[in-house]
Amino acid sequence: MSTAATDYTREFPVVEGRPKAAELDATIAAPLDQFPSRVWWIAISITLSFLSIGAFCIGMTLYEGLGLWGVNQPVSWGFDIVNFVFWIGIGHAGTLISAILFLLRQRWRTGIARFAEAMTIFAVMCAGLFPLLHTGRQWLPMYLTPYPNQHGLWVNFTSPLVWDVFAVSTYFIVSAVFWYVGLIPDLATLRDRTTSKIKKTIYSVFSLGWRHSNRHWQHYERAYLILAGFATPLVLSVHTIVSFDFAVSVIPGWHTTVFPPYFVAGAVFSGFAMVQNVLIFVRQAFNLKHIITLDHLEKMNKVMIVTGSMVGYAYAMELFIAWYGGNQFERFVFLNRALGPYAWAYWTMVSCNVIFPQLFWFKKIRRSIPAMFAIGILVNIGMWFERFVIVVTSLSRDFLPSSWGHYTPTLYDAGILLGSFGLFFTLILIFVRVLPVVSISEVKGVIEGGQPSHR
Amino acid sequence: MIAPLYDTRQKEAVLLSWIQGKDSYKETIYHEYLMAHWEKTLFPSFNTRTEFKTFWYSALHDGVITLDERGNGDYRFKGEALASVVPASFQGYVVGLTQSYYIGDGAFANNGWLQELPHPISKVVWDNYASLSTKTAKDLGVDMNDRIEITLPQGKQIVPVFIQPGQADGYISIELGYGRTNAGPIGSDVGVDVNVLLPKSSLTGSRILGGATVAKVAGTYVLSTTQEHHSLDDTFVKDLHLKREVVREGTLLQYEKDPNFLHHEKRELFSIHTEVEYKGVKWAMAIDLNKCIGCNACVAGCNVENNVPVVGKEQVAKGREMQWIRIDRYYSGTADAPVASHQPMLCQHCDQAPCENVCPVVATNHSPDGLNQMVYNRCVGTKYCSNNCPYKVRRFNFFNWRDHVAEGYYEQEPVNLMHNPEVTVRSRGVMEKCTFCVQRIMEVRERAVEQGIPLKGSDVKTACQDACPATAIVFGDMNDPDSEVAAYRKHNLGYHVLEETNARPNVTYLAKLRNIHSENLT
Amino acid sequence: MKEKQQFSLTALFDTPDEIIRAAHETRSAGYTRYDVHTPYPVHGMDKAMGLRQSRLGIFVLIFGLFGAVSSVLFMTWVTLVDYPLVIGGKPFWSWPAFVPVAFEITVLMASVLLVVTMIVLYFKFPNISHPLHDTPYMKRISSDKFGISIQVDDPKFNEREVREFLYKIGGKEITPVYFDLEDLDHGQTMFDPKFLGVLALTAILVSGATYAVFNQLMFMEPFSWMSTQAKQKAQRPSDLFKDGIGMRPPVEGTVARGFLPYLFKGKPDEAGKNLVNPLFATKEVIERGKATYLTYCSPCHGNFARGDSRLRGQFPNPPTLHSDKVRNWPDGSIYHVITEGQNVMPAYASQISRDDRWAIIHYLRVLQRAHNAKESDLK
Amino acid sequence: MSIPVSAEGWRKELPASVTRLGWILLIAGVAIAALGYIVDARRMAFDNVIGYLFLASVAAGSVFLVALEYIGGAVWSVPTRRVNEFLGGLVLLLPLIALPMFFHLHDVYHWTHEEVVAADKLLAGKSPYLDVNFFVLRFVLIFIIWSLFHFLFTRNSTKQDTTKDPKLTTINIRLAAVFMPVFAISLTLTAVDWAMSLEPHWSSTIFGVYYFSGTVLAALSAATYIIIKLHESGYLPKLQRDSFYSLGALMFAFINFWAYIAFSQFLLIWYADLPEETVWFMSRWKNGWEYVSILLIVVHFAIPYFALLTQDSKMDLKRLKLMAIWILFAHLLDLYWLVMPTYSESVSFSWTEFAFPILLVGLVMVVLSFKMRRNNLVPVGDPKLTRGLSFRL
Repeated sequence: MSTAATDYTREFPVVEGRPKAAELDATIAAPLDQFPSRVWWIAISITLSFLSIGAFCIGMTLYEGLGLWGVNQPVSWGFDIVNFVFWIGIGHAGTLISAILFLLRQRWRTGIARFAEAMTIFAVMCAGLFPLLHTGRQWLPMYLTPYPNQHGLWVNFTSPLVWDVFAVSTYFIVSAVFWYVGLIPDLATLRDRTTSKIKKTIYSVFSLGWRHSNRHWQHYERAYLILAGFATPLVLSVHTIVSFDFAVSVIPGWHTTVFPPYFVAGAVFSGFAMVQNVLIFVRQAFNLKHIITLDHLEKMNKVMIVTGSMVGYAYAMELFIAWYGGNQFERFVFLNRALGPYAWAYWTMVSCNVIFPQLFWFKKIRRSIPAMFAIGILVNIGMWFERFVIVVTSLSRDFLPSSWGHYTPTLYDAGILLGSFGLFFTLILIFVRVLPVVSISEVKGVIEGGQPSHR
Repeated sequence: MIAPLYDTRQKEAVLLSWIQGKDSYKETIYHEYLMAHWEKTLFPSFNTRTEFKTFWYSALHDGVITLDERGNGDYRFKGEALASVVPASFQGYVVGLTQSYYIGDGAFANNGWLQELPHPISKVVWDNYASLSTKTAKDLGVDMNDRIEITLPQGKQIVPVFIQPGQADGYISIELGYGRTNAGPIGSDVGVDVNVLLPKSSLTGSRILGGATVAKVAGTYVLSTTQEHHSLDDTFVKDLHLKREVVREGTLLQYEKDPNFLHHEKRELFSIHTEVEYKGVKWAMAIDLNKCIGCNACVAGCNVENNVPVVGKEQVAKGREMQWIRIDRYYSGTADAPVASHQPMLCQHCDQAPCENVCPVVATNHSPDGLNQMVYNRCVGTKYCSNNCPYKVRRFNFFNWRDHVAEGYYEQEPVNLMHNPEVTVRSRGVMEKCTFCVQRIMEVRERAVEQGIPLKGSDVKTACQDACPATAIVFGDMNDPDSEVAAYRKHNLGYHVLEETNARPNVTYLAKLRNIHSENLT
Repeated sequence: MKEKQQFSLTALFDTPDEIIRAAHETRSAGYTRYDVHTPYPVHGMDKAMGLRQSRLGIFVLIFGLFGAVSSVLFMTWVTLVDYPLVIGGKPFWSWPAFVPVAFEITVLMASVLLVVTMIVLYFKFPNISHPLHDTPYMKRISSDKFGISIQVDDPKFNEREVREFLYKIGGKEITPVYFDLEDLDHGQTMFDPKFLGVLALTAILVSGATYAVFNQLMFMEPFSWMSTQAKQKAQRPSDLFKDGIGMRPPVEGTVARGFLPYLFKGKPDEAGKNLVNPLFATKEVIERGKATYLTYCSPCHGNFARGDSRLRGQFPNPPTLHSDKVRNWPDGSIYHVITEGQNVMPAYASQISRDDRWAIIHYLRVLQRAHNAKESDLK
Repeated sequence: MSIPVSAEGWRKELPASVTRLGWILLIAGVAIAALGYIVDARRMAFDNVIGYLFLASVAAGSVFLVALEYIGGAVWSVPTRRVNEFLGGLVLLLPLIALPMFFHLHDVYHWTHEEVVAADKLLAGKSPYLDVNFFVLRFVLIFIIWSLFHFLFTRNSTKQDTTKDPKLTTINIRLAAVFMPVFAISLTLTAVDWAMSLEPHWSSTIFGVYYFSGTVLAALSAATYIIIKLHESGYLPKLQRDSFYSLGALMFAFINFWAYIAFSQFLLIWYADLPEETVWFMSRWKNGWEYVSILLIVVHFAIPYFALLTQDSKMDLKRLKLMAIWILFAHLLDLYWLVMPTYSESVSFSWTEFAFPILLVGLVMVVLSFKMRRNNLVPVGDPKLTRGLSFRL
């Protein structure tokens, strides 16, 4: 279909070929039934070793103190918050695909929604790790929640960190619920397929007695729609609140009103890059090329140009208003980003986020697996550096020249970052073995002939 | 003044007991000897009608006695005497050896608080170094943190380089008192010993030594400073402290002509929400930049009063020094003739403190008398407050410093006895900062309550204020119209640092007036 | 052999079009107790079955409003009523800052309670067993077939008629589904010893773990609560000093600022001769003297210094202070007695500050004068 | 499903009465505006700014919606795209509306006063941008860009009516891709130039997005109202509930988006409490403006939010029509709230405010009847049309 002039008169099949519903069951459930391949064992041993490096660094941090990291005065936030924002951003793609595209009736989402949602949950788990770790006394996280205590003290509801606690935990819970609700029919299908008694028990319990009854589907679809309706503002609110962490402050380079939409766009941008990168492997490894098609990947690349351009717009707007606003601190911060000691980070960010994604204007690159993979990686690097630039450059040179400092990350910082990737990919590797990576019931509904021809 | 610890004897007492013979030792031996000596020699010359005991106690109480000593009455400057101190000319580089500002000749080398006081100008801690002018450094081909070997007839030593704007060309100054090998857990092996450069004959004579040869040697040695160094000719960062009105200065002439010259561009400050009203006592501080000499006595005083931990050289290099008050030094002008400005910077106890808003656990909030207070036990250490502080005066315990420095030296007996019992000893993971010496405020308040009299702001003296030799720091109740601090706040030269952040600081600075007109320095 | 009872008659269909038509037919034929099973939601099925729109929306509205209102009320109560604190100079009730939390709670309440409602109300959780489970019929549905199941309890149910009807509308593999009566009755009692045992074990484990974590583990290194302090705390003993006293008295022979030692120790005469009251007898000083007198002196000497307090008789009687002796004493002598004590009277130097002692003397002079008022005073 | 694809089957003129009413309103509006300029030129100039921003919203927003359909590959909006194309034609009339303002720049924009700029360090720093010549140049450039894209989109679209060439769709998709960033920048600059620079000391990085949210709402509402009205009058009989639902859902989404942007801007400025920023909100929270601010929240967010919350309400044509008008009014109120506090410190309302709304309604009617006479109401040649007409959720 990529050869001739595009045919606009008919909708593209979401699933390539004409697979039968039963074949879909077999394909999607295949990884669950087989003994893991050697590649899988190699992969998980790599990710587990990353995870254990991270665990070691975390253990040392708990034992010795935050001094092991590179944070200092004035740069009190470093890799910790950079990673937090990065991972939260990664998570956003999942909710966007599963909720917003659902509301927009984009049928192509069905192939990738389940996987993206799982990534959301795992990314939020990785993200949640960092705010817990970055506090000086990691054994007191409950102080950040309003629970009745003998001090009679509550939390500070005007602090963005408290908003974060609410936002991230709500996001995690709602994403998990959304994900689980989506899984119920598939679990029932697995329950009816499996021959193993143990598996059957587990699936039976978690499928909540689902029997594909239309009297249930009716409520189920309604609930799913409403959940999607809630997940959409929720996902916007989460990164908005994360952006508030910076934007409510008075620090030049942090305090700017465009942060909320800009952060959301950036989050979706990096999230799509990550989903695209991982899906390239998943469709290859599990023979899902007809379900997660090249069209899916191309559409994701298109979303990346859009969100990347939004991010570029925000960069431009920040620069313009920094000049236009005439505030000398703002002007200094932006000049300092571009020319100061962290200029390398700034230009990495600009080139990876704004310049390289422009290559996706070319259809060839949009549909070339190696090219899109490379750009996806670059985008993730760029978005990570965006958070680095925001957090570190603004803090390292703020108001008083006397208190300026330089931030140099330590091996512990790097180790924990590595560990978070280890955790993320370990969870993904486990996920692909124990649950269907593609929503069986949803894909069945969009294959050709899946819906009645007359209504 | 402390009583003997463990089984120790005062050295004077030891000497006396040797003189007076066996079994003559008792703890008060020296005390009695001293009193007897004063009664015999000094007391009669005073010719007072009181008895000796009264004289003795009042001398102890005041700390000084005024002796009737008159010089020869000739106070003219004797230029010719210089010749005996400074030789007419020098060959090669000149090395000037000076006593350390803080650890003296090395006697106080084992005092971490002093080792960690930043040098008033260079802001270097925990080290001595060869201070060179920019041109000399260029001539020698060295840069900051390079090492040079200084050779004099009597010895040679390798010293790290520090480029000091304003230093005379060809002159290398180095502090003495460092490089001790056996000074205790803190003071051993700090810096380099430059005593080796002193000629034996000069131990009491001139310490300005000519004829040195200097050569760059391989390797670097990183000096720790509490303030970053910015090139004076980089237009990007040059004179930022003046552009940002952090330090405000004027000339005497300007002030005489127009006393209100600072405030012509009046900035209107208002809040989008209703502001909190403070009735009753409200604490405030004023710092007169004209009086401040940048000596760091306030820093030392604060350290002692508030149990400020010592963090060590490496941690200072990482930017983790813990001092609650710091003296910021800014240069303006050129590298050859820089103008330095000092500014004590401490928590400004802002009325609309940006740090408070963002603390998720309300560990920092405002007291009814206007203090920005820090609740250590509630603090979980998100460090958000520090990020959002425009003045960056908050300090975070990245480690348990007392345990971390010199193998727990500061936690051991009897060193821990020196900590102020009225002030919490902070552990790792909590944020801390200047409290305006709240323990002293509470003490005065208790006394006022006990006596049933109203609390008077001027009765409270903060530790930095106490320590300041120039009385540059004034503290008190700004709501008391007669108080000194209220007068300072209304002063024509008074200003607040970073007013535009609308934080409403309670520390007022008085702009520095330079008398450059008469010296024609511009 | 378990007793089996028929649940329904089921039929399978191949395509979505067929099942839509079949559902429509079933409804038209007047069956009410039937269900359609499809492996995924088939568009238009609700209409074909004549189902009303799901009511979940109303629940969500209620849950959401509950979340919004309760969170705003809670934050209001916290910041206005329970613990008002000045934070960053912002008003106690900073409503714009409440919006994010209120929004999150609204979403959380609405979406989680929505799912709970759906599961409990419509999926009948936790009672999730159903006769259709584990039937070949369900296995086919789970995969790729569509099915209709007409239940036995339908008022129009008649095995033969239904079978024919299903056949007529194109149903294949028409099979009855049975269920065990026993399965239905298999109830569990609350007092099953096994169940109670598990409960007890859980309780012990949970409370033990809670205790161990929160009262033991969390108070060990490296967790720091700053309860041990590397300093000499007030009123605590010290091992360092031989006398074990942590709060050290000033070293003997030293003089603190503002505290000259009392020079007339044991020399009352000299005190009387040399000491002069440094305070003037102003109203404030006398008031202060009165307050201090009533606190420290009156228990023995009586409110009016007549030596007539309640303590009379328990000790050697405290004397009246209106005796000629005391009246004619110079201030310094009285000061000395207060400072050093006399006979059974202890020293008050550590309780009453120096200024207060002098103030007491002024007050005492007033009392003495009042007791021996001259005629001129009456005017 | 068979669709009549003959061009004639879709071209229908509006009744003459509509055209006549349009002209009457247009002339009445012009007359009131002229009178306003005679009586109180300064006030009228401010109203003119509102009028311009409003028209720019509807016009440029419609071009944006056309581009959005192409780039997003949407099918549901194909049958109604022509309405957006017609409304996009209003960009050509923008200079006419802006023209009177250019003679009164001095009354409206503080930064045009040279003596003020000279005395004000901050304004002097901005003078390279806030410069009358540059201002006009930017206006002209933006006008050219918008007109050009409008012209290209509609030309290709109308050409397709006869040629039925799907390649034209491909070309328009590419054009739309180029248009998006151009539109983002040009709309932002319009917002900065015309609205933000009214208070030249104040700035906010989100301002462009804020105006954008209102722009999309205005364009969408105008189109929605016209589409429903045409549908009810039998011009677009084939439309399904699903298409209206999409319009309603989009409207609902952008109502939320507007509220989100507006609240973000407010919260961030309120929280940091920097006088240079808060001054803007404070001048909108005193002397009666606070009531306008509250009204804006209610009118622009609360009421439309609850009115369009449920699924059914988005398909209820009557309600949708009412809400479309309502939101157009809300956008006008929004612009009034943005612009007028600069004119007067205390809230004031005068008959001159009616001039431009009346004028613009007339203008839209006239332009619409003109366009409908010359164009098909449905893009009969669009390859996506069949899918668009059979669009189901």
